[in-house]
Amino acid sequence: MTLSRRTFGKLAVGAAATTTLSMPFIRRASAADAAKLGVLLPLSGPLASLGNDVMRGFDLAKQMINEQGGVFGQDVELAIVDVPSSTEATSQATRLITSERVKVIMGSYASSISFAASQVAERNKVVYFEQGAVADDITSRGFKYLFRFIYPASELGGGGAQFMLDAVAPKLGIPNEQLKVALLYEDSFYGTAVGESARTVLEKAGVQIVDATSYSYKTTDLSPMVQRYKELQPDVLIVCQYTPDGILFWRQAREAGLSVKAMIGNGGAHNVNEFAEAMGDDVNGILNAGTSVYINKAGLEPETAKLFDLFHSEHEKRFDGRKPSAHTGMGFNAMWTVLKDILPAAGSMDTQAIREASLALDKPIGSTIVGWGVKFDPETQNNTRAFPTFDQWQGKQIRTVAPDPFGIADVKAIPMPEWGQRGDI
Amino acid sequence: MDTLIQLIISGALLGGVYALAALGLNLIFGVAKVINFAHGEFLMLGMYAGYWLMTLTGINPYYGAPFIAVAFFLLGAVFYLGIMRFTIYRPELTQVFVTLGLSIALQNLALMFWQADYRTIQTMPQGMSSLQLGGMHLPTDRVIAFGFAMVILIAVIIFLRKTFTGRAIEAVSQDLMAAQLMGINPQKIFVLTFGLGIAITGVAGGVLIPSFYAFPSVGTFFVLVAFVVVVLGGLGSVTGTIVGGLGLGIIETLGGYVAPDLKEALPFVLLILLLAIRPHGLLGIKGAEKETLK
Amino acid sequence: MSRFLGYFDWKRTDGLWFAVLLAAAFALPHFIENDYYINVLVLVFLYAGMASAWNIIGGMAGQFSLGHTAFVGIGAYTSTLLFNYVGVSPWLGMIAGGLLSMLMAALIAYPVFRMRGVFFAMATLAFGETVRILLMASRKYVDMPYGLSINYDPGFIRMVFEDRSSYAMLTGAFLIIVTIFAFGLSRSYIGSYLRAIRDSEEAAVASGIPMRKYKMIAFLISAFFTSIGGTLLAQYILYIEPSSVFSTAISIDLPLMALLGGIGTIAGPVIGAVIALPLRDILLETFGQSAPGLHLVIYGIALIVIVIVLPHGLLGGVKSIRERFVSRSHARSEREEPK
Amino acid sequence: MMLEVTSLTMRFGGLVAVNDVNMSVSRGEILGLIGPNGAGKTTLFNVIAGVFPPSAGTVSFNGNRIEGKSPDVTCNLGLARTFQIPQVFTSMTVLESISVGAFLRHRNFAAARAKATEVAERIGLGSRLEVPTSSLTTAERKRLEVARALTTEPQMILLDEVMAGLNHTEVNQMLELVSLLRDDGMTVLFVEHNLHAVMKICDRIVVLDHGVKIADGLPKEVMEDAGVVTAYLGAAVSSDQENADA
Repeated sequence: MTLSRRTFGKLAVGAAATTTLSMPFIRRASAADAAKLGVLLPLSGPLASLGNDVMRGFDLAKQMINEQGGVFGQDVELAIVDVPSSTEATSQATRLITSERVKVIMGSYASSISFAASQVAERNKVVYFEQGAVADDITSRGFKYLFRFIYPASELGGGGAQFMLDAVAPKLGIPNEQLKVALLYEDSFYGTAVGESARTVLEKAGVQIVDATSYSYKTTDLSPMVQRYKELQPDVLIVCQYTPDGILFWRQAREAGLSVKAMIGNGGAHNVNEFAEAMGDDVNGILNAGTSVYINKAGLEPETAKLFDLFHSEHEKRFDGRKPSAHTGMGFNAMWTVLKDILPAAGSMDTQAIREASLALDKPIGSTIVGWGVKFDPETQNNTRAFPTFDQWQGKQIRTVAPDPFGIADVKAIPMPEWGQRGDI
Repeated sequence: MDTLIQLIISGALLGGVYALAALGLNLIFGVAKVINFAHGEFLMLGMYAGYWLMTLTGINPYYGAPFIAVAFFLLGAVFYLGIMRFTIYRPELTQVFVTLGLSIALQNLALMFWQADYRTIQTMPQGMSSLQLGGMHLPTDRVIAFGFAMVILIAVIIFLRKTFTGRAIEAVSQDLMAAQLMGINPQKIFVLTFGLGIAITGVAGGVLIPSFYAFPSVGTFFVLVAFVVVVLGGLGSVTGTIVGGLGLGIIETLGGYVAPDLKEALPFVLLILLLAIRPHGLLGIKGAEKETLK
Repeated sequence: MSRFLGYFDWKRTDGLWFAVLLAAAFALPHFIENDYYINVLVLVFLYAGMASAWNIIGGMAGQFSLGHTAFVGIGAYTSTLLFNYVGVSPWLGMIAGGLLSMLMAALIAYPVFRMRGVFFAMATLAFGETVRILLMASRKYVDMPYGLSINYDPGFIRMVFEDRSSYAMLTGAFLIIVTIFAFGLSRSYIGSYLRAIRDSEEAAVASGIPMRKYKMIAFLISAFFTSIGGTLLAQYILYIEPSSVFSTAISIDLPLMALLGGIGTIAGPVIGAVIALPLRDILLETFGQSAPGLHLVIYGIALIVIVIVLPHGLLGGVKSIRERFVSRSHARSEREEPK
Repeated sequence: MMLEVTSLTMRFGGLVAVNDVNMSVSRGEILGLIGPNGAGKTTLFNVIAGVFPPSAGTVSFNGNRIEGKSPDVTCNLGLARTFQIPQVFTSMTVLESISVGAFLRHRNFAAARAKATEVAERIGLGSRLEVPTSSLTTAERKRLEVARALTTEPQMILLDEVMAGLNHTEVNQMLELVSLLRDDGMTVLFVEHNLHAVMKICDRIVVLDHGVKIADGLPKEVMEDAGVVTAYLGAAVSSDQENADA
């Protein structure tokens, strides 16, 4: 902090109250070129579950890199900030930049946090790597220092819908014009963005959209929606839900005996272990569009396949036997790529250099543990080699079914058997 | 027609959940005039209690309810003696922010101890998750929760009407000064009320976990609805809580069927409308809404 | 003019020191070069201003609203929508938002003013939630993205600034205007009326005060200024969405700040904001890295302790200490005086 | 007639608290409204003051119908009231508190304050102007009530048991205060339990029993009325200080 103290002294009386409280924030920047990265994630509050998943991925990557000697010959340091919502994001991004003096910020999983925080980074010419927020508009603002690893919502929702048309509908043997599809999504950023893009693809394909409904993920009851679908009898149900409402919905669907021929989730609840635990055997057969860390490693480059194994084993070792989730995988992937590829290529923590190194990065598909490659679009700075993968719960495990070469299983059990008879899938 | 009946049944069962979640709140609200913003967190703790009981000892929370009740009675007494005692004759704002502080602290303690994972248990064997009744589906866990709500309600009413202690609680809730003149020690009554209110809330959490999930901020999903139920039914009216809960559950389910997007707004719109027409709630004491709790 | 000035109580000059202090704080951003401190200052000014606005209905008139986020959200959304879709400058949008908030306040006033205390609080809480849900549901019919982001394109007309000290000036000016307004109000007969209503509605009405009218005046003024704060918040963060600007957290934070400083006083909400915001940041910085949630555990406990120890806020605490001191010295002097 | 009550009835559920009462007060008159506990005098008082609308009947003040009108409206018309249990503005000083009433006619701060000071002096609170109301004695609070009512510059004032809870000396002081009001030409309606006090000061007395008017006349006549004596003797033993009227 640099204050022109002489002038300041004149106003000391008036100002004292305000400043004394902020004094403890004073922090000296550490050695010039140590790789110190800011991390902005929702670690408490309603988004905490997946936020902490991402954090484990970041942490694991950092630990593994440091064990290999760090970056620029020094240990990597993370300045982690818990940002439960976008209101805190501006403040905390500013603090990371000015007080912690970070040149790179990694975030943030929630689109709203990403919107607010990346704007601060852009103003301060600090590089912001977004690992998991999907809102399309995040990268349509022409920002020069914002890079996104994950695919946007339109590709997730649209991809999921396309997958249904390509891989599921033929198995049902119903032509598109007669195929009845219902769309259900939670009404925050994630759900609406994904739901609306799925809708666009479905409309184009000419299927019958019998219902498109949103609801709040904080709800304690989804039985009216279940009842709606019992009435409308869609063939396929496409949903986009967070974990709590996902568990609630599928359990209530089971209780009410709602039977549809195929069910597709879009990330959120549908690729986390808690979902499988909550549903028991009945989780089997449910399809998911999203990212997976349970892909076929034969599709990965040899080097990456080794890292893939290491990621799984180290994760279980360091986090009490816990199996990694997709979000942990994405977090790991982003942090690993930044520390392993981008920063060494940049050679220093100079943001211009980091930016150029990022733009120059060219990793083919199959070179990261989630299957993606990395090549940032020079215009939008989105990762052009990220894509959703498609999974199905089989034997209470999530198994990738598409795209090639990452599938380890085939789509089974379409149309789905009744509830309670899905143990064998 | 079948759909309508099914919706009404689902709504009534949801109403049971709401009533159960709100009963303890109303008891404390009615007697000690404390708006407990940490109510949802006690419910959350009850859910975790049910969860751990099942995972660690294998005891189904339905059978374990008495243990939860005893433990949470003590927790409630500690809650009163350790914190709320200092706020009881204070302005309502003090109570709001003290309980709010507690809510923040408890939520994040749960986060520290148990992490942010969503935890669920299955109490019913495969295929028993719902009862079939003339073409209607009744989710077993919610039916049981509903049963708990009714039993607890009746027990509380009998306790308040028929026992000396219960009548003393009623007396304090209606007129603190008069009760004191009658030789009732309000401190003891408050400890008892908080114990009882929190015990009910704990049991509620315990029997709700089979049909929901436990995670640190799950309380926030329930607390606003619980407030709405209490105000709808009427401050200090135990029967009102059930009526309010059932009414809200059915209206919400029917409304949710017609316009899912507006489902979440229904409780609040209902609350504002009802208060505009009948400010004291459905079964509340007239004039209670004018009561400034200091 | 002189007739107008006659409405004010010129005898009581306390609060003047406070005005001086505020003016000094206003100059502060010029001397701080660290962006983060300016950021804290911006937020302190902004929240202090909104808490002061809340205080007009919540503190002065004693109507404990828990729904003020509705006005913050309406302000933020009105100006942002007007700017993004119609190109209206936020300077005008801010006023439009304020007027719309006043309209909403007037609409909700009839049902909610039938209640007091907890019931009023609950009804306003419900109001805040309802507005958010209605906004989200309306997206079905109106083509509007879930979140609105304001282009970072600095310019005075667009109310987007490159340097943060401009934001500090802006929010500082907002705080000063709200404070002056609240100060004037409290020193006029309206202020007396509001306090009378807060202390005893029966006696207030018996003194010829049309209670609804004055509650309404306070509510409308409060809604207007809170709404302006909403616009400023949007212009500062440059991104809004229903769950960020229509959040119960805001509804709770504003009264919390008023309470921490001293509810119903002019300086109280400002002092409260000066305590609460940096306290949270300090806790986050100190404990945020050790375990998720630890800083909030400490914050929650701190809140419990502070509120129990200082139920009337910092100002109330200072006052009671002073009173105890005065009454003791008073008692002493009485004893010493020969009768 | 300044105040005219015509066939006024007030029911609460099945209970008839006031039954078909006619009563009037003329300008400058001091009228006492008395009756044993439960006679309905507080109810009648509250209806006149506008706390709740009557079930039937009318109340007119200076020719304006005021039944069911909000108390602030009647106050504006020139009919002020006090409360049996003093309703003080706890966060204010005596002067501020009295000024609240003065603002009704004087929005100018200085003028309101001058008016308040003038009334306070007259009422005997002149030395207590800067004291917080919360530290006043019961007798002072009762005076404060009267002062606050008077600063609204009413033509008529309704006093609700201003003597209740006062000791002998304080009652006499209050009586002096009321005679002061009389000297000013103020019209007063007095609800009182303390018979002794009422006899001394009132021009005329109305007696209620079980919601019905049983006597109306000069203090002397009323005291000798057989009905009044039985009504009072029947109840007087058990209740001297309690004011728990319906």
